[in-house]
Amino acid sequence: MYKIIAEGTGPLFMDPDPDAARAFFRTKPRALAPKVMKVSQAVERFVHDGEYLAIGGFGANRIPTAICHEILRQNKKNLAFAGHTSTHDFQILAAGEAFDRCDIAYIIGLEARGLSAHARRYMESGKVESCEWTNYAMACRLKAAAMGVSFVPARNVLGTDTFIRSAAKIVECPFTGKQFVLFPALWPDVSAIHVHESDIYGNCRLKGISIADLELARASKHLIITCERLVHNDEIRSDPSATVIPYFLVDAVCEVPFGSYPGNMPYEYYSDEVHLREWLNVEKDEEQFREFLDKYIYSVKDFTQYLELCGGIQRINELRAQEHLIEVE
Amino acid sequence: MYKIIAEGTGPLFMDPDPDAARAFFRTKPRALAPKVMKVSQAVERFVHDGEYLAIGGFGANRIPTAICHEILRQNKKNLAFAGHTSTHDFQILAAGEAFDRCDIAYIIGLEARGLSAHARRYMESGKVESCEWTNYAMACRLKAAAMGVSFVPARNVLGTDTFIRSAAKIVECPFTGKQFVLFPALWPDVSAIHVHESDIYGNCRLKGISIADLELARASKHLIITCERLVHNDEIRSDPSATVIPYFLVDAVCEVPFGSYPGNMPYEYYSDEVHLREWLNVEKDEEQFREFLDKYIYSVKDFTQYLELCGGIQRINELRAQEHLIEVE
Amino acid sequence: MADYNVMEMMITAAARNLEDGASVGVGTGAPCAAAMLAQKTHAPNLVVLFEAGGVSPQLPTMPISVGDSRTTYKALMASGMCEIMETCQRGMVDYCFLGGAQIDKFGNLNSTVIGDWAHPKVRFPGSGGANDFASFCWKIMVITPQDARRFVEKVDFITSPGYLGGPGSREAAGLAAGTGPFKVITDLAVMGFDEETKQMRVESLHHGVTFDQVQENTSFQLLKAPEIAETLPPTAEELRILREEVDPHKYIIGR
Amino acid sequence: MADYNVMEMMITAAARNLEDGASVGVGTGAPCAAAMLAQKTHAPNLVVLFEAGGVSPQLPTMPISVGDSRTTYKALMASGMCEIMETCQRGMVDYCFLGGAQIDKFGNLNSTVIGDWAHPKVRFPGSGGANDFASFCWKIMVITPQDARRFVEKVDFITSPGYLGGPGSREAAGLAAGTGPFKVITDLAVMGFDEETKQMRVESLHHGVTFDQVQENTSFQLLKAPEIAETLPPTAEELRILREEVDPHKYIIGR
Repeated sequence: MYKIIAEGTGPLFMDPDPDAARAFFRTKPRALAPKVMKVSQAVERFVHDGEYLAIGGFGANRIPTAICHEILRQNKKNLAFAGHTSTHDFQILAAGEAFDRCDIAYIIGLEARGLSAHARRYMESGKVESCEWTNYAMACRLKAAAMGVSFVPARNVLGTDTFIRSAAKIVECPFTGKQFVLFPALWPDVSAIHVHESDIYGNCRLKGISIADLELARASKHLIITCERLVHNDEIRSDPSATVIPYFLVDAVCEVPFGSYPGNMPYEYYSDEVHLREWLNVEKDEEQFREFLDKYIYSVKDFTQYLELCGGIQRINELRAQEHLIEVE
Repeated sequence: MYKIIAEGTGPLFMDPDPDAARAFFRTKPRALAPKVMKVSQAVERFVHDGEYLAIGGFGANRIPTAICHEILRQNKKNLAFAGHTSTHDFQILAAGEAFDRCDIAYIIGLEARGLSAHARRYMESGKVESCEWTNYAMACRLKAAAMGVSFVPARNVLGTDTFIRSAAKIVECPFTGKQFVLFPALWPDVSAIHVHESDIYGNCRLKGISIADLELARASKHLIITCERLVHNDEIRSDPSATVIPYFLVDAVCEVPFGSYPGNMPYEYYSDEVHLREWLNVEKDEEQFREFLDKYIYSVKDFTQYLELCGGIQRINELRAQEHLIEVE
Repeated sequence: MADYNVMEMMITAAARNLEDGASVGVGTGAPCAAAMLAQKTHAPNLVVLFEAGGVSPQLPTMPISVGDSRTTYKALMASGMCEIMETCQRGMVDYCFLGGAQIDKFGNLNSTVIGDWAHPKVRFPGSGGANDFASFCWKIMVITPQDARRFVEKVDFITSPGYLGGPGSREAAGLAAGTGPFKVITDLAVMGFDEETKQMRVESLHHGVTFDQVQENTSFQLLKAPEIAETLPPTAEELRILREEVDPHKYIIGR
Repeated sequence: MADYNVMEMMITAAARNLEDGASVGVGTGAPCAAAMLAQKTHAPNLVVLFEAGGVSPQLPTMPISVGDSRTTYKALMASGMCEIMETCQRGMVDYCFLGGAQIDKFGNLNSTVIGDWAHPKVRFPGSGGANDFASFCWKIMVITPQDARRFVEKVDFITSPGYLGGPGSREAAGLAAGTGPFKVITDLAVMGFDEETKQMRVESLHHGVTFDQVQENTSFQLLKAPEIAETLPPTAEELRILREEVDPHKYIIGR
């Protein structure tokens, strides 16, 4: 009656045991303590070679670009990565060859903009062990972890090669006799999410779509927040309904204005399509791409300097106008 | 390896088959159409004898009191009821003996206020078939339905009589070999939820805790919304991040200011402890209780008249002051 | 007859399949243009959902990403990925639009790899939300150029399920009852699926196109609908709306 | 020694078990008062969660309901039931407070029925969130009056799990490793659980109470801790805070 019907053949990069996760979360501090630090400190302290990393946002929207750059600068290696609706963040991390294992839902592409030549080369190089999922499958894996259980059932991937190359399992439902796929919980070692507002403790607000970030925040063992702006704790307490990530999930808070650049930040600034196009173009030539990375990431001190290189306040102002559909002469 | 370890002995009042639910949802209208109607019309059209009913809110907080009263006035019978964090709403429906099947998580009591004598008599009378759950178990059942799957796993009820008297099943996790309880999906035929604001189509906002109402809204086949106030659709579109229930889940929108009275409505008015105490006191004597119900519900035309009986605007103003912690001389 | 290009033909043909009051999960590009055109013509009550969370925006311009801020401009709700996908999984979403590097006669789609999965000739982005939409929504629509390397006998990798191995396969695999591919709209024709065999069949040919031409650009044997019509070309009014309101910058139709 | 009543003693004893920086799921009444007292004395960083969704409010008065608006007054987050219960299920919540009509030597709690479930002598509210908290939180605390009808050999119905049948039972049933009853605080004593047998044992007696008195009010054999201390009575400062700041209207301590 209740049996395993099929098992995916893909590798499971993380242990889906909720008791192992609980043992970690038992020790995670709950006290309301200030966590503001520099991006470089956050990456130093919470991103370690060999660990499993996930990045919030969707595509190039509301992504913690500064964290991705810093991971390259600090030359982090052998990470496992959640390639979940991952576009520009994936492109950056692939540029640094920071990961060697990848859960794939959507990678390489930048949606309507085209494919990243370098990310594709890297994924075709044989250097990366991978496992196939879907966007919702990865969201389910994070949801299971956020719930504190080892799996969540769904009705996708059934009958496809996506299932065969996943690490999911198909079982018969004991209530209906129907087949469901079970997605194993994923507790990333560390994640980074960019939000609109946070207080110094990590109580966060965001506007617009939340994508899978609320699940991700709850699933992650360590969580780095970058925010457009810090707000006072009194402001958070004045409207607790607006808090979407509570501080006790958060390990580091970094104020990074325009931190989703060159991606889009809803209600703040639109994506810089010119700069993103430059990435895609320059990737076609490996030598040129190395120079480009050196100029924009490796030789750069911090995110502010990167913004200056990309046109500084004037460019940001143009993107702010674009976001608000204002025609500037 | 993967087996059913134990099965609860309780009755399952609703079919947990997601294809049956999908067949219904396929036919549910999606067009943006006005749905404003009177409470009496909403109950006439969407609450039918014998169906499964759920009520939003928690305890006496943010409950759609007007719908509960109207169910009594229209003498609805043989309902099945989701006794999920149900206090004053349960008390009202038990007063009308409107249900004869009950999924129990929390019933009879009014939290710190004490127990409802009549609701207890009714539940001890043998007239109600019941099944035991917990608050989170019921939330999981609604979550499974909201997800469109037939079950959700959890780690509660294990080892207890609560499990034995439930309709849940315990299985071995195919990933970890550990035991999990699976809670079957619950798609109520009809639910009523009270919110702060809705537009005429049913796009809803609320402030303060959401309890299990977001899951309930998505799980319900039919959904009646009562709201403190109608707002224009332009207002909804001006801040889409604030919408928590989209219109296509909603069948009826009833504007009922002070609609959670005598319960608490966060940011609006506090609970009327005097009136709730009167309910608890008068229930001790069955004859007195009949007169009380006749006075406050059966002889009353609508919710506005009920509010007048309870002290009208002056009483409401007192409760508004209490909510905002303002001492009025 | 008005002058129009193949992209305009494809978008128009897609739009006409979206009836008023239906719901559709869309991506960027042609599907989004089709949904917008439908809303501005016969289907003002078409409900548009974006997988990243946007519900019923009043799109001011074409989004570049299915998660960019255009997808929630004056929207009714800005939610999340689970919200959208679970709305689909519950059976509330009628249509979705998909694409892919390969499609077979059962409408199975490949957007993962060309060649062997473990040692791919070409690596593509993977499912994204495609498998999810293809599994959950009632009717799958595909807009794609028609050529023999794309329309193949067997896809190298089934990323997203069509009718899998044929009649009954979706149900046997556990996919929701009554779902599956509905229309495939190309630069040459509109194809549907034979009810008995679940195989792709030509239902209408665009102006000036012959069945043999379509077959030449397809590596499997195409079936024929009982009657093969000429695809109705875009009307002048449809073209005006498409060019002036839906895609004034010609991001999609200009190609 | 300050003058105080048993409720003040119980609340104070409970508060002292909540260390700074811990998290606790509380209900209305004494547990809430204990958490507030702890915050205002030795545990300013105690994280208070209410099952209906409130996180870390600055409680202006005692809530009447665990979901009323006091539970989110100047709170850090107003969330929902799944948010709170899943925070517990993930292992982020250290303590919870429970009550019940019956408790046995293993700390199993009954808040469902007295008598046979199918034909109850008395029907109670049921689990509510009690079973959830008891399953998910690391340490269960119980505040309850001690009498022989309440402290029974075998509860009529296990609503919420204590150590079930004894050592290893929770783990065998699939409950999270390392969880279980921690303290039972009554009007007479503070009890813990023997590590070997998982049975209730007296750890401290309130001023003027003997072990025999506690045993007389208990229907099962109580164990004794290696050393039984006298429960430290409330200090003058604790009483002042409790009476002036935590419960000035004496809703809880006045009874």
